[in-house]
Amino acid sequence: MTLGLCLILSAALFCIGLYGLLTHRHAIGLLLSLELMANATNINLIAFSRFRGDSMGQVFALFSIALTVTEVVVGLAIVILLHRAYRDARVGRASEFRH
Amino acid sequence: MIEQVGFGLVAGCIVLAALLVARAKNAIHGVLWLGVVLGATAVLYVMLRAPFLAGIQLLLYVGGVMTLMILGVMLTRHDQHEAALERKRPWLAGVLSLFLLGMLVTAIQTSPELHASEAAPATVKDIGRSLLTEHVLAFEALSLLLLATMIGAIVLLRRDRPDRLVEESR
Amino acid sequence: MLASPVSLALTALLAPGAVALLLAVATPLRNRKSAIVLSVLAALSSLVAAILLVKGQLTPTPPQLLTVPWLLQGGVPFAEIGLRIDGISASMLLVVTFVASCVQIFSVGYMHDESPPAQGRYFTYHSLFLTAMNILVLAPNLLQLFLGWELVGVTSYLLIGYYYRKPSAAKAAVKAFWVTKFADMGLLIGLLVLRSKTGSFDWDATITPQAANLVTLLLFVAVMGKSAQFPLHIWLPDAMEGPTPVSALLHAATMVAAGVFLIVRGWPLFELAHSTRAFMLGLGSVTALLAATMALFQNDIKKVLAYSTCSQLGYMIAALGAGSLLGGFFHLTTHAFFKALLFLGAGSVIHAVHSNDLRDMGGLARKMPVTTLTFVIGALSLAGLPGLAGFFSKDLILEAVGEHGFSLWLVLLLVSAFLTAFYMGRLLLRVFFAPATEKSSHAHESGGFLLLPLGLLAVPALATGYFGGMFGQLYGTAYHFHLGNIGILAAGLGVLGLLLSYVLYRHRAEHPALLAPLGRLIEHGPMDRLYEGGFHRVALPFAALVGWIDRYLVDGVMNLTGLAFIVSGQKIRRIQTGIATDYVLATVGGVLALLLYGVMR
Amino acid sequence: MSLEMLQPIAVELSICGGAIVLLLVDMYLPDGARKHLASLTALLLVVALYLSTRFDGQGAIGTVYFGSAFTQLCKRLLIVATLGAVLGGRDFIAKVAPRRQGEYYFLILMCLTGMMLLPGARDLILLIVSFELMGIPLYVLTAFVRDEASPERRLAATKQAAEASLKLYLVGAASTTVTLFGLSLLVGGAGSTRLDALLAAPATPLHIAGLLLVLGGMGFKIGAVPFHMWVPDTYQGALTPVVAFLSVAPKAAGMATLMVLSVKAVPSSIWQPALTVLAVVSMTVGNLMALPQRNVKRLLGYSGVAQIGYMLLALCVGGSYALAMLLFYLCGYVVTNLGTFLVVHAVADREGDDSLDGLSGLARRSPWLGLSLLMFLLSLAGIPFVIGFWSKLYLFMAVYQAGQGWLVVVGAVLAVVGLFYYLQVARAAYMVAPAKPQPLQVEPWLAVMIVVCLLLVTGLGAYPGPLLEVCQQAADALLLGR
Repeated sequence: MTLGLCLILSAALFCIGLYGLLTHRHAIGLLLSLELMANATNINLIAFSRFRGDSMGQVFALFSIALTVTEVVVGLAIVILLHRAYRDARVGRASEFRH
Repeated sequence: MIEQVGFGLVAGCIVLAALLVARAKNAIHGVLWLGVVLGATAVLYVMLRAPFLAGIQLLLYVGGVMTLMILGVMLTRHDQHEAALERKRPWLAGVLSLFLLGMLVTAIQTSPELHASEAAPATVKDIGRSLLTEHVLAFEALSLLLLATMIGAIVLLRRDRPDRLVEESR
Repeated sequence: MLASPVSLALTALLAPGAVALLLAVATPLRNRKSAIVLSVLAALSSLVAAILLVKGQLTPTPPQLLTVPWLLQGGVPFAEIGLRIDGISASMLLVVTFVASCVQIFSVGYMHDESPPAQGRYFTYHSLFLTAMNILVLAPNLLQLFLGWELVGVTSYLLIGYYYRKPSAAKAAVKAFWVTKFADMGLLIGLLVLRSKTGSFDWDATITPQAANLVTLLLFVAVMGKSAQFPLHIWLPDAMEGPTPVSALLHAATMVAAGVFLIVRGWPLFELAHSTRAFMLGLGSVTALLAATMALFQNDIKKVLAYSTCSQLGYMIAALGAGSLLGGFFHLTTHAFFKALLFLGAGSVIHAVHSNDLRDMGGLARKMPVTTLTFVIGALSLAGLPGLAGFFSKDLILEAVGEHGFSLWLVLLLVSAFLTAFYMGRLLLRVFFAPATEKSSHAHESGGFLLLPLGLLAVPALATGYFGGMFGQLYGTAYHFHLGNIGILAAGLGVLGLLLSYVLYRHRAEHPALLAPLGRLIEHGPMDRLYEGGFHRVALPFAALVGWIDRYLVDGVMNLTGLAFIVSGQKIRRIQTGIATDYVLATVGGVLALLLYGVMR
Repeated sequence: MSLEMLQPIAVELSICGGAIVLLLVDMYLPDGARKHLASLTALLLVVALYLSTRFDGQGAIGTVYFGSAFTQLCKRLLIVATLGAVLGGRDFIAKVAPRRQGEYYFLILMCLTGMMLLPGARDLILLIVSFELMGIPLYVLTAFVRDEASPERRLAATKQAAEASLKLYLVGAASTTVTLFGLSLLVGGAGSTRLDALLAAPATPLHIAGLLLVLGGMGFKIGAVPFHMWVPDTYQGALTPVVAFLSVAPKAAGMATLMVLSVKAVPSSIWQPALTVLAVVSMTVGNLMALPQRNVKRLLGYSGVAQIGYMLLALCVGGSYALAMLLFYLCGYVVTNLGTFLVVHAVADREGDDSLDGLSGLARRSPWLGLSLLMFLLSLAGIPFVIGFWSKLYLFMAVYQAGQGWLVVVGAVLAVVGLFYYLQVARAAYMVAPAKPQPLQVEPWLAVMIVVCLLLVTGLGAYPGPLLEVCQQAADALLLGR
């Protein structure tokens, strides 16, 4: 187990999340993908923390987790609002404003 | 050696489950696979000598976020049709993601490698001290953020009038 | 001496400024007759101050500067603001305030039928315009001149669009603003270049000839827009949608001349810039000719005068290009008087006939004697009839251009002198001496408010030519009139042009008694067919061709440029699909592009 | 830690303390009295503004925060912007969200706290947490649903709000995630979360990748192309007072942070070319896409994108003078844009029509509103005697003197293009006959705020000297301080 491998794992996770973010049309799917990407960030931080031998990465990861949680909470609330308006959580439905 | 195999297993588990999340057709399945990713990541944290973070991960993510997500799915699901996650443009997304992966891997490969430090792993005490000294300002800001999020989530879904929307009353 | 030059200049600047501000803020005041009274009084007090200023400048005095450091930055002034009083600014101030006063008095009668709030708005804009123009004229440096320049553009926009219920007026206002603003970019960038090359906005800062060429070329782009030089002249004919007094003031006498004034003011720079001046000479001559050609076949009385303005501005630019500072400025002055007179005369006619179209007019000589007399004076002055103001200033220009020998530019200018006389002759005959039409038969002479300014302007249109020496004094250069070969040639061409117009349009004209014998002579001679044939076969097709090019090519290119922006806006707005996931895609695309750049570097 | 040490963030502390008091007061207020929450918020902001003059706000808190003349200027600007949005929207919010006013103002104050922490933050953790503290309330504020009497209209309002905030949220959450990932790379490479450590860290490919990912995230915060896609849609859908706030304060905070990062954390050779491209693309796309717009809020959204492009021009040039001019531009932009949106709010929300037609004949219906709008538009277009002219002149001057003449030409050409759509708005107000002839009534506080903006725009246009001085000091403080 090397730092490089950990970083590649996190990069792969990030890219899979990106793939999901770009393909999903359903708001829940998008939130799940964002979670994957956020998780990749945390893996990076923890890996750096381990290989550098300091606590800084872990502290940052702690904050990162908290930030992601707040994003998800608000995101879910917005999705529910969306569903309330359209009875549908596919984001393509909300396209009244364009061009 | 054991470590290598362990890492391989966990990493494979994470990637596989992540792929299943990204390609999930059913919202509940997606959430459950995300749970697997997050859980496996917690194991990885333990392997990376960060047991405290692993605990947080399990507690906050698997406990909190997963519950929220499932709640979200339930609240936005009305019939079988809408539980299905619609997906589009897989090719474009695939190309872009692989492109990003290529660039990131190149960057990782060409950057100098760090050797594993032999220093003692950071303890909860270290983390706590750091939080309450150097990063106390950010910590306090974070508490404000959590408060704002709470209030925000409430106000988002609250209405001035108790009567229901026309769609819901149908 | 009653007052110091500085306080006089301040009076000239602040009187209309205060009125404009007052009327802009105090709506009740604006909605009554008081707006008119205040505005005219302000213009008149500016005029008095300007007259006293010029009187003071007649004795040689060094330029007086009143500047306050402005825009302090780190304790160092970035620029200065204030007044510069010398012969140039004083005489320009006199021209501006005199014409503005005349036009405002004229407007009292002309706009009489509008509702009180509309009149108030009109006079507020007028006061604002006068303030802006005075800021420009009295500017001690290029920056303040630019401020006035832009503000003048805004008031021009407001005044062209005054008849806002008319869609064509609103469109013309936007077009005028857009074209001139496009050109103003040159001034803005020129300003930046000047500042970074010399460290100040002063026009007499030391500068290398190369830098001077660059700066002046940039400034000249702005001049081309404001002073309607080919191919940026296209807005001026459209600007005739505004009320006629506005055309007289802004689009004939003062605002369009601001470009010429900029060159005069920035002469220390332009003097060094030989390449720019060569370009100016060429472009000015070409504009003079092309615009004169286009004036030939217009049927809208104001459009004839508008093209004529372009043409005369071309003369001024050519004069400055040839290095004759006095020629350019002298013509600016005489032109301001006679062209304002012509426009106001046209306004009086339009007021009487209720039409802009030449074909609706005719026979007004009997019905409107005063208007006719003053209009004829203006027209003959413009045509360069010897003895009138226009003759002297035009002669000065032609002499200057011809100084370095016979050149293409001289030919162009001489031909335009001929054409000028010709189209003015046509205009006179059509409007005043042709048989009366249905519309013009009910016309009657305008009232006192309209006639007084005509009379006031006719005097300088007649006589300014004899004050060349005074202008020379104001400029610190000697001026002696002497009639050279070119002068005689130009005078001859002018008379010839008038005669030719008489030959061609006499059938439609009631013969003035004076010209009757001449008419009989020509009618039976072979000359008639020759002229008519030559004119119909050569001149008219050429004019039509130029008109076509102007309307479809030059205007078309300008419109296309505008259209291209709008169409590309229309096209790229499609990327905004309204679907949130597409927005995420764009964001991710942007991030990937950034990363790709990182990999590439 | 002694209280003395908190002096640099005394203003932020007072604001977030006040916000919590506000929330508590709200719990015990009867429905009818909630209207006064706006006044309470405004009072709090005024007190904060006063405090910012009492405490000089200079000095460091550990290694994570550094207060200076720069942070001082930014904070005051942000407070003024918030004050304008709060008082300007007071009566409207009381009408459309009567029982959610407490939360509304609380969230605005939280957002303000986050924004005010940004310019002084010298630590990545504080930076990102402050960003979220700014961002999360904005997601919620844009999702405020107008309260309507009829169920059909309420549904329409819910749809609007949901769409507006969904777009902001999705682009925003994606950007935050990307930023966080970039930060993880940076922090790992530098071994520290301090900004100066980033500057000192070796420029490995990973480090560069991290910096560029962060730049992408910042692009979202300021709404630069291609991260701008949410801007027009969110502006069109959200409540106008929220948009007035959203279009100035977070942009200013984002721009200030971008300045800090580019000076304190990033070697200029890495960001500069990318910033130049972002600037040119933002100016071009913003101006061109504004041309065909008929909805005023949308049009102003694109106009804001273009304005950000101009500011980025100065940022990619860098240096004390250019940064000072950037700050000056920012101040001008904040007051002008705020004023414009308040006028649009006064007209559009009263008439329920936010298209250009809704503005028709404004000059006749309310001369002073028409005049204000004209002044704001002239300022946005950069015509003399209003502050916007000086902003553009100084900015172009700074860019030209840095030897980037071609950027000035591009900017000037696009400024003329921009003139066209600003004139469209002015034309609607001045040269189109009013659809409804009756005079327009404006609520007193809204009127006051518009007049304040008008005075600032014209006053600073007539005498920009003192503000320039302050901006120059702030820029120097940023460059020379920690």
